[in-house]
Amino acid sequence: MRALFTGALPRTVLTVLLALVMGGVIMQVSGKDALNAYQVLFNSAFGNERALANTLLAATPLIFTGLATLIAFRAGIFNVGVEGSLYVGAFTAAWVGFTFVDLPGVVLIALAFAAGGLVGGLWGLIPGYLKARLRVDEIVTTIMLNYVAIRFTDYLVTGPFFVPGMANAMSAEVTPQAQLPRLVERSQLNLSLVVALVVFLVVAFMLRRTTLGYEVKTIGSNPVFARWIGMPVSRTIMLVMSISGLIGGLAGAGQALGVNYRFVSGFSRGLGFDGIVIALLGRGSPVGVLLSALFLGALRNGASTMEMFTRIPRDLIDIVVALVIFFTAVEIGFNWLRRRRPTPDAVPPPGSAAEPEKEGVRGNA
Amino acid sequence: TRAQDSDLSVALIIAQGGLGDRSYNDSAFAGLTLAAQEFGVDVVPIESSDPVGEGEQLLRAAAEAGFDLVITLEFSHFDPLARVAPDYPETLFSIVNIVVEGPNIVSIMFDEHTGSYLAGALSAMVTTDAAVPNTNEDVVLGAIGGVQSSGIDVFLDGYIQGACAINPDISVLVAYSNGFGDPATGRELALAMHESGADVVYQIAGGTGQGVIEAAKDTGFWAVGVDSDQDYLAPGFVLTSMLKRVDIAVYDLIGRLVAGELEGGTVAQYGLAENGVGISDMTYSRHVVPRAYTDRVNELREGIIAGDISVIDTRVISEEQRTAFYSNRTCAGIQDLMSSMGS
Amino acid sequence: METLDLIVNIAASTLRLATPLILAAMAGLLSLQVGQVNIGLEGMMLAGSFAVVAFGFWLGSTWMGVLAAILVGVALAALFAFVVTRLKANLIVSGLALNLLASGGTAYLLEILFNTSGTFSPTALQSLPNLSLPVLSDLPLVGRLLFNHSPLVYVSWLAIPLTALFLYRTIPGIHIQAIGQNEEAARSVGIPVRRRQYLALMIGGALCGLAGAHLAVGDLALFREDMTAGRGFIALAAVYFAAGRPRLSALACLLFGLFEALQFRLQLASSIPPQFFQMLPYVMVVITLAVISARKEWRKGWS
Amino acid sequence: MPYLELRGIRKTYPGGVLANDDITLSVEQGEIHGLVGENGAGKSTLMKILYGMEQPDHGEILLAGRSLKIANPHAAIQLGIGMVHQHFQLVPNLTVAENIALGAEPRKGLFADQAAMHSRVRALSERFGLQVDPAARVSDLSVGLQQRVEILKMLYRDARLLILDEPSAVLTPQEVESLFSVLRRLVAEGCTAIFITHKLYEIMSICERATVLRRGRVVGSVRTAESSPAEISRLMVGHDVASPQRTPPNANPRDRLVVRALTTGSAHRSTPLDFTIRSGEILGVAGVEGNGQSELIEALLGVRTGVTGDIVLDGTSLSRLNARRRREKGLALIPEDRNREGLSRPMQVWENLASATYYRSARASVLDLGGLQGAARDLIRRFDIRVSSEKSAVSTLSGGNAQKVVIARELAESPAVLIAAQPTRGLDVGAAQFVHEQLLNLRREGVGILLISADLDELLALSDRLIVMFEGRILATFQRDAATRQALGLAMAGRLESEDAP
Ligand SMILES: Nc1ncnc2c1ncn2[C@@H]1O[C@H](COP(=O)(O)OP(=O)(O)OP(=O)(O)O)[C@@H](O)[C@H]1O
Ligand SMILES: Nc1ncnc2c1ncn2[C@@H]1O[C@H](COP(=O)(O)OP(=O)(O)OP(=O)(O)O)[C@@H](O)[C@H]1O
Ligand SMILES: [Mg+2]
Ligand SMILES: [Mg+2]
Repeated sequence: MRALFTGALPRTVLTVLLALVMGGVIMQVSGKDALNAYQVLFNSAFGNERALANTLLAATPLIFTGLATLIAFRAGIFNVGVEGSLYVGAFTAAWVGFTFVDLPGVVLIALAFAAGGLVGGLWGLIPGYLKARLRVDEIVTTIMLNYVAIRFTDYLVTGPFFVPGMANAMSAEVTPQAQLPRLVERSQLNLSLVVALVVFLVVAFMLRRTTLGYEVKTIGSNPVFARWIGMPVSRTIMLVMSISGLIGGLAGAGQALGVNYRFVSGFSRGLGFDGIVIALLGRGSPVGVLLSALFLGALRNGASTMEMFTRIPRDLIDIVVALVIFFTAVEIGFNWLRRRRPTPDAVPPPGSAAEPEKEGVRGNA
Repeated sequence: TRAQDSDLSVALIIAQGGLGDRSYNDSAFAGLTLAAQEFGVDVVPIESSDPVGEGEQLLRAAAEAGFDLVITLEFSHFDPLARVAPDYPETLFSIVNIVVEGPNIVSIMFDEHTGSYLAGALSAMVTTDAAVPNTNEDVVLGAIGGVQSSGIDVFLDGYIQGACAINPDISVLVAYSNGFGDPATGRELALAMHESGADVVYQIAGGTGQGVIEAAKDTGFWAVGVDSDQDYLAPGFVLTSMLKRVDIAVYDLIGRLVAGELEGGTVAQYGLAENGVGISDMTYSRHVVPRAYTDRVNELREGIIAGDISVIDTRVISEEQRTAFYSNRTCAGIQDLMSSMGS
Repeated sequence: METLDLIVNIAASTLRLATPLILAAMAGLLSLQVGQVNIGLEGMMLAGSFAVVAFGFWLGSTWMGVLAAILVGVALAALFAFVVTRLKANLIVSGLALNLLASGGTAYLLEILFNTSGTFSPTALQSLPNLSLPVLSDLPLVGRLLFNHSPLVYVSWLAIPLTALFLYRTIPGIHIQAIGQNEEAARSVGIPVRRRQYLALMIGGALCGLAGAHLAVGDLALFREDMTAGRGFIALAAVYFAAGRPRLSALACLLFGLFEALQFRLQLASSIPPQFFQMLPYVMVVITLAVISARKEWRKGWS
Repeated sequence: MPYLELRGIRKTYPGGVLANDDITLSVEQGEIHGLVGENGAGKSTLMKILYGMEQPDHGEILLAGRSLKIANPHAAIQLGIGMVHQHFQLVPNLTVAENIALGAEPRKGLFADQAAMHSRVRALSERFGLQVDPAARVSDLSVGLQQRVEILKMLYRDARLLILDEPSAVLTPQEVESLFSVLRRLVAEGCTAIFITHKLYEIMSICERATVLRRGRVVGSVRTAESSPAEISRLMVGHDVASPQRTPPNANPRDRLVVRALTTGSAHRSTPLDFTIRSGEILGVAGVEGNGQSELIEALLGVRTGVTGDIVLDGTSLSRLNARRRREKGLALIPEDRNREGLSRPMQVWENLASATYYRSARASVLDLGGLQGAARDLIRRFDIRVSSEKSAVSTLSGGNAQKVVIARELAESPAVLIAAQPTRGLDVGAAQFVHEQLLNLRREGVGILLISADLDELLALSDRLIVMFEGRILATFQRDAATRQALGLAMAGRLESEDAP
């Protein structure tokens, strides 16, 4: 899976170029100057220090959610619920940030991240428990719980934590010392990038070198075997879902403390779902996740400035982005997730895998 | 539309919901285009897929692109604006729906509650009048908000106040569609209200509101439009529209910019008096609504302008008052609220 | 009488709300059964919604629009099938990309074809006329409940047994099951695997087209950006909920519609914060699922 | 002129494995032709080529004298070639009839003609004495019945040339016998068969001729009448294969595993199980698959809920412990289905070898990679596992070598009690002999062994005592010398010969 460095990288680059060309053609036929458009896109993504900073800014939450999704994938769990953890995490962090206003910044920030991660983790534990103990398919529960998280946080800021005079539902502002320090002048790029990178290192190490990582890999590749050999399968599944949720929660905390300085109802435009794309584009390797997060971040950041200077409508950029993802999807025609499906009679839970080989291919990224 | 007579340039940052909401954003954009033609200024609408998250980036990018005036329609930009504006003293900024302090910031406020009050009053008058088509004997109105937030509630509460002013026994059903982009849900919600007796339904729900109006059209009751004149969307089924003339505000703003009179650190208040809010001309419903009603609405309008009638802006009530009122969002509740304000 | 009335209203509302879900769920379960889970339902529906409005407007006939929606759905499904079966693209990413493509694409076409954005509701365009049968539709309650819906509602009812029949009784259907459960086995008896996968996915595309069409012109007559509002995912959840069985999937969709219909009315009836009612459908799904599985678990021991 | 002729077949898999190397063999009309060879010798590959599932790099196939290009299974079926795959190719949720007719369903309009399907299947199973309920779901069938379905699948397509890839590996003696009688009947009706097996007596009893493969080449072709198992196995492995030597049983044995009133909460009305395994004793468990053996294994290992009764190992009760603790107490297991329960095929060999003990050497839950890989290299050497490196994936190992990985792991920590379930299933004679030696060594060292096998010869050769499981209970117990193939066979079928019943 270190594929990105061995031969696969050039291929990836090639397909991305192909996609960009396709997008260019579309722009041309609809009478836009594609070349110029891409120029702007590139410049506003990498052109100068601040452009780069903004790209990193856009990439930061994606790194989190990508890793959160990845670690679940590794255990053969398809966690669509990172979005939900992101919301509850964001609110919790914001709550800490505007409640314990007397604490010194360092403590407060640490506390806010911790709290956000904790609550995100607990949120992830719900589907984790249901899957591990009751074998409830996590795809359904996580999709459902996302909606719940979004509605519930919305309730919190329109009810108990209502702030008068706000046209949109949002929490109070987090106290200044809880607002994450910025890394670059006049860019919102902030400390949460560092946190993201730390999480990246931890996850990478965890997966490669620790007993947990080893158990995750085994369960992901053959849950039946894992239990027969004496691994704590249920516990690991719950643990993994919690960690996944925890990372999602950290992502939310980062956005709340570093970008919006509050919890804004419905603030995430599917950052959690981007995590799925990224984990897959990253071929299930942490490094891959890092790279694809940067890639998507650059695309997003570039796009938002692009539409400002080339009169190219946002939607067209969405199309281009979609094309890139599409082509990359084609290029990464590896099948460990294509196999993930319930045998049409009973959704195969971990431990009762009907087809270990297939189950095996699933998690083995 | 680069024009010789002015080399000023204006950026308009579009709010959530985006262009095509046929209300808030579109209305502002109309004002922008008009201004572009009239004054020959260079105008650029800026849409973002994530206006909330990218707030600061958008503002900075716009400022650095050298626009003379940067107007943001996105409410949540008040935080970033306060941070960004000082870095660009040469640029004028303007934000709608909230006051942001700053020497180079012009805030634009609307009295949505007074406009909605008039709509509520009119609705209350027709709902019991058998002479008016598509009404029933029930003393029930409906109001649908896109999401629950005081920005939306100020419309709903103004509407309720107007209705109660006409008929203290009236009940106004309130619901939230939870999103601005889902007409199908809007339709079902409106139907549910109609089933429980509401024959006039006020929608403050953007694209979701489209469904409300459609429901009114094919089930035969009245919808009330919002922000821009939506009467034409279903002639004969939209009683009126509560106009929030963002177009006028934007147009004025640019006008004053061109005239060199635009002062930072000011607040432009748009109420009934300024025709910043009000109700539509009822092009398609005028002939079926008794003259007396529209006259009464005009009296109320005068009364509010004169200050004889006070309409509560629920954005600025205290925490206790709010909790009290929202646990009992009825005419009685309004009464209590009023008395608590009075004291 | 009052309560009976209410019940009928809720039931009717449930049926309307469930219709697009059911159609999409049938599509979803076909893709699941053939082993090519389709996350792109949402996108296909949205494309259908756009197509029905655009073509209905151009051709001056809503029914022609519906036809177009079906074709567009099928075309997208064919593209999806090509990408995932022939090019061996990753299922999930392709699905998500398809959704993005549909979302951006429809919005963009709205821009360049009708130079409007957000909503497109040409006055010329009529929504599909509700069924009205001489006597039946005028029956007091039953009429309102059963004989007064938009045509595609009935299509969705039809789709359920037809899907079951197709899947369990027809030869292609049996092959589709075989491929989904043991592709190798299907190959080894010379079943044209890829052709069957195309078939399943393209039927799904047609159903999604219908689902989208119903959203746009079933009761309304307009297209709104992203008007599918996540229904594709709800449908998919229903399919997983039912482990790919047609009738159970439909039931799940109806349940969801019911909770939705209830939450609308509960909002009007009480001063409890609306979000709680809005959560209701999703929470109920999770709880139901948990209970079902719990009972299953007690019955059989682990192995 | 031979009925089937393969000339100079060569096949290299992507990844460079030379699976078939210039293979030439001929099969006469109406013959049952044996194909034998070590794991990974290339048997399945050759048959997959014949069945159009793989394409040869070169070489030609002549059927009844005509040179053919077999592009895919469909073409093969058209030519009257049928194949029973080593790994069954069935669709669990379809009925028996649907599986048999799959791809060739009688149609009635748009629909599959279920009635016709069922009657044809019934007719077939009547004709060849392959009783099976057409309406049953395949997922509910025992392995033996599943194989019947596979055979019926061929017959349904009126195959004239039948390929059977290790069909007997999973069958009980009775089932093997009925399989053979079916084959004989088919041949009598003019069919021709190619029969792959690792069991030489089967070759001797049913095949006229046998071709032996080694490392992808033909190393000999013999007339069974004029040959002997010894000769064939010599050809297969390249050297003589001595049959394992049993030492006399332990003089003063102690109880190692005591099982009391064990119920597994299985589908069977589970009657409590009681048995004891003493040190240096191999307790054989005979029985048709699906008579409670799997449940017993799961119960002993502790991966099953709803288990009651007591399991005592060397005086300590395991009943309350989870699988890991039980293993730590000295319980070891060679599972029935190595690919499902014994290995993680995508993972590397060293990872599979370490899977039982990885956590012990971990410091602060950080794996001791160096140590684990070193240990793996030792085991690979000790158990002579044929693999390029400890880092290669188990999925690329032949069954025999895969099994060695399991055994190496389970024996690494000298166990107190070993559960060996189908330990030589699908293994070639060489590999099987290796396993048998390992078991006997353990026995010598005083380990208590529970040997669960469908292979009676294996049971008879190794066991000190035998129990027969039938419908979840222990139907009979035999002392080594009292046990005969026939008596066991009857007991497995649920019938007790009143006289020598214990
Ligand atoms: N799909 C494949 N890809 C790569 N190598 C393969 C593949 N299938 C088989 N091989 C290799 O080809 C060789 C021959 O495999 P084959 O299946 O023919 O052996 P076999 O004689 O059937 O062994 P067994 O008795 O275990 O079934 C083995 O080394 C195996 O690893
Ligand atoms: N994709 C593959 N790559 C490498 N080797 C393979 C592949 N597929 C199968 N093999 C090997 O081919 C050989 C025969 O494969 P097959 O599935 O016929 O038998 P098996 O079950 O693996 O071994 P056995 O039948 O002896 O238990 C095995 O060694 C198997 O590991
Ligand atoms: Mg009325
Ligand atoms: Mg083989």
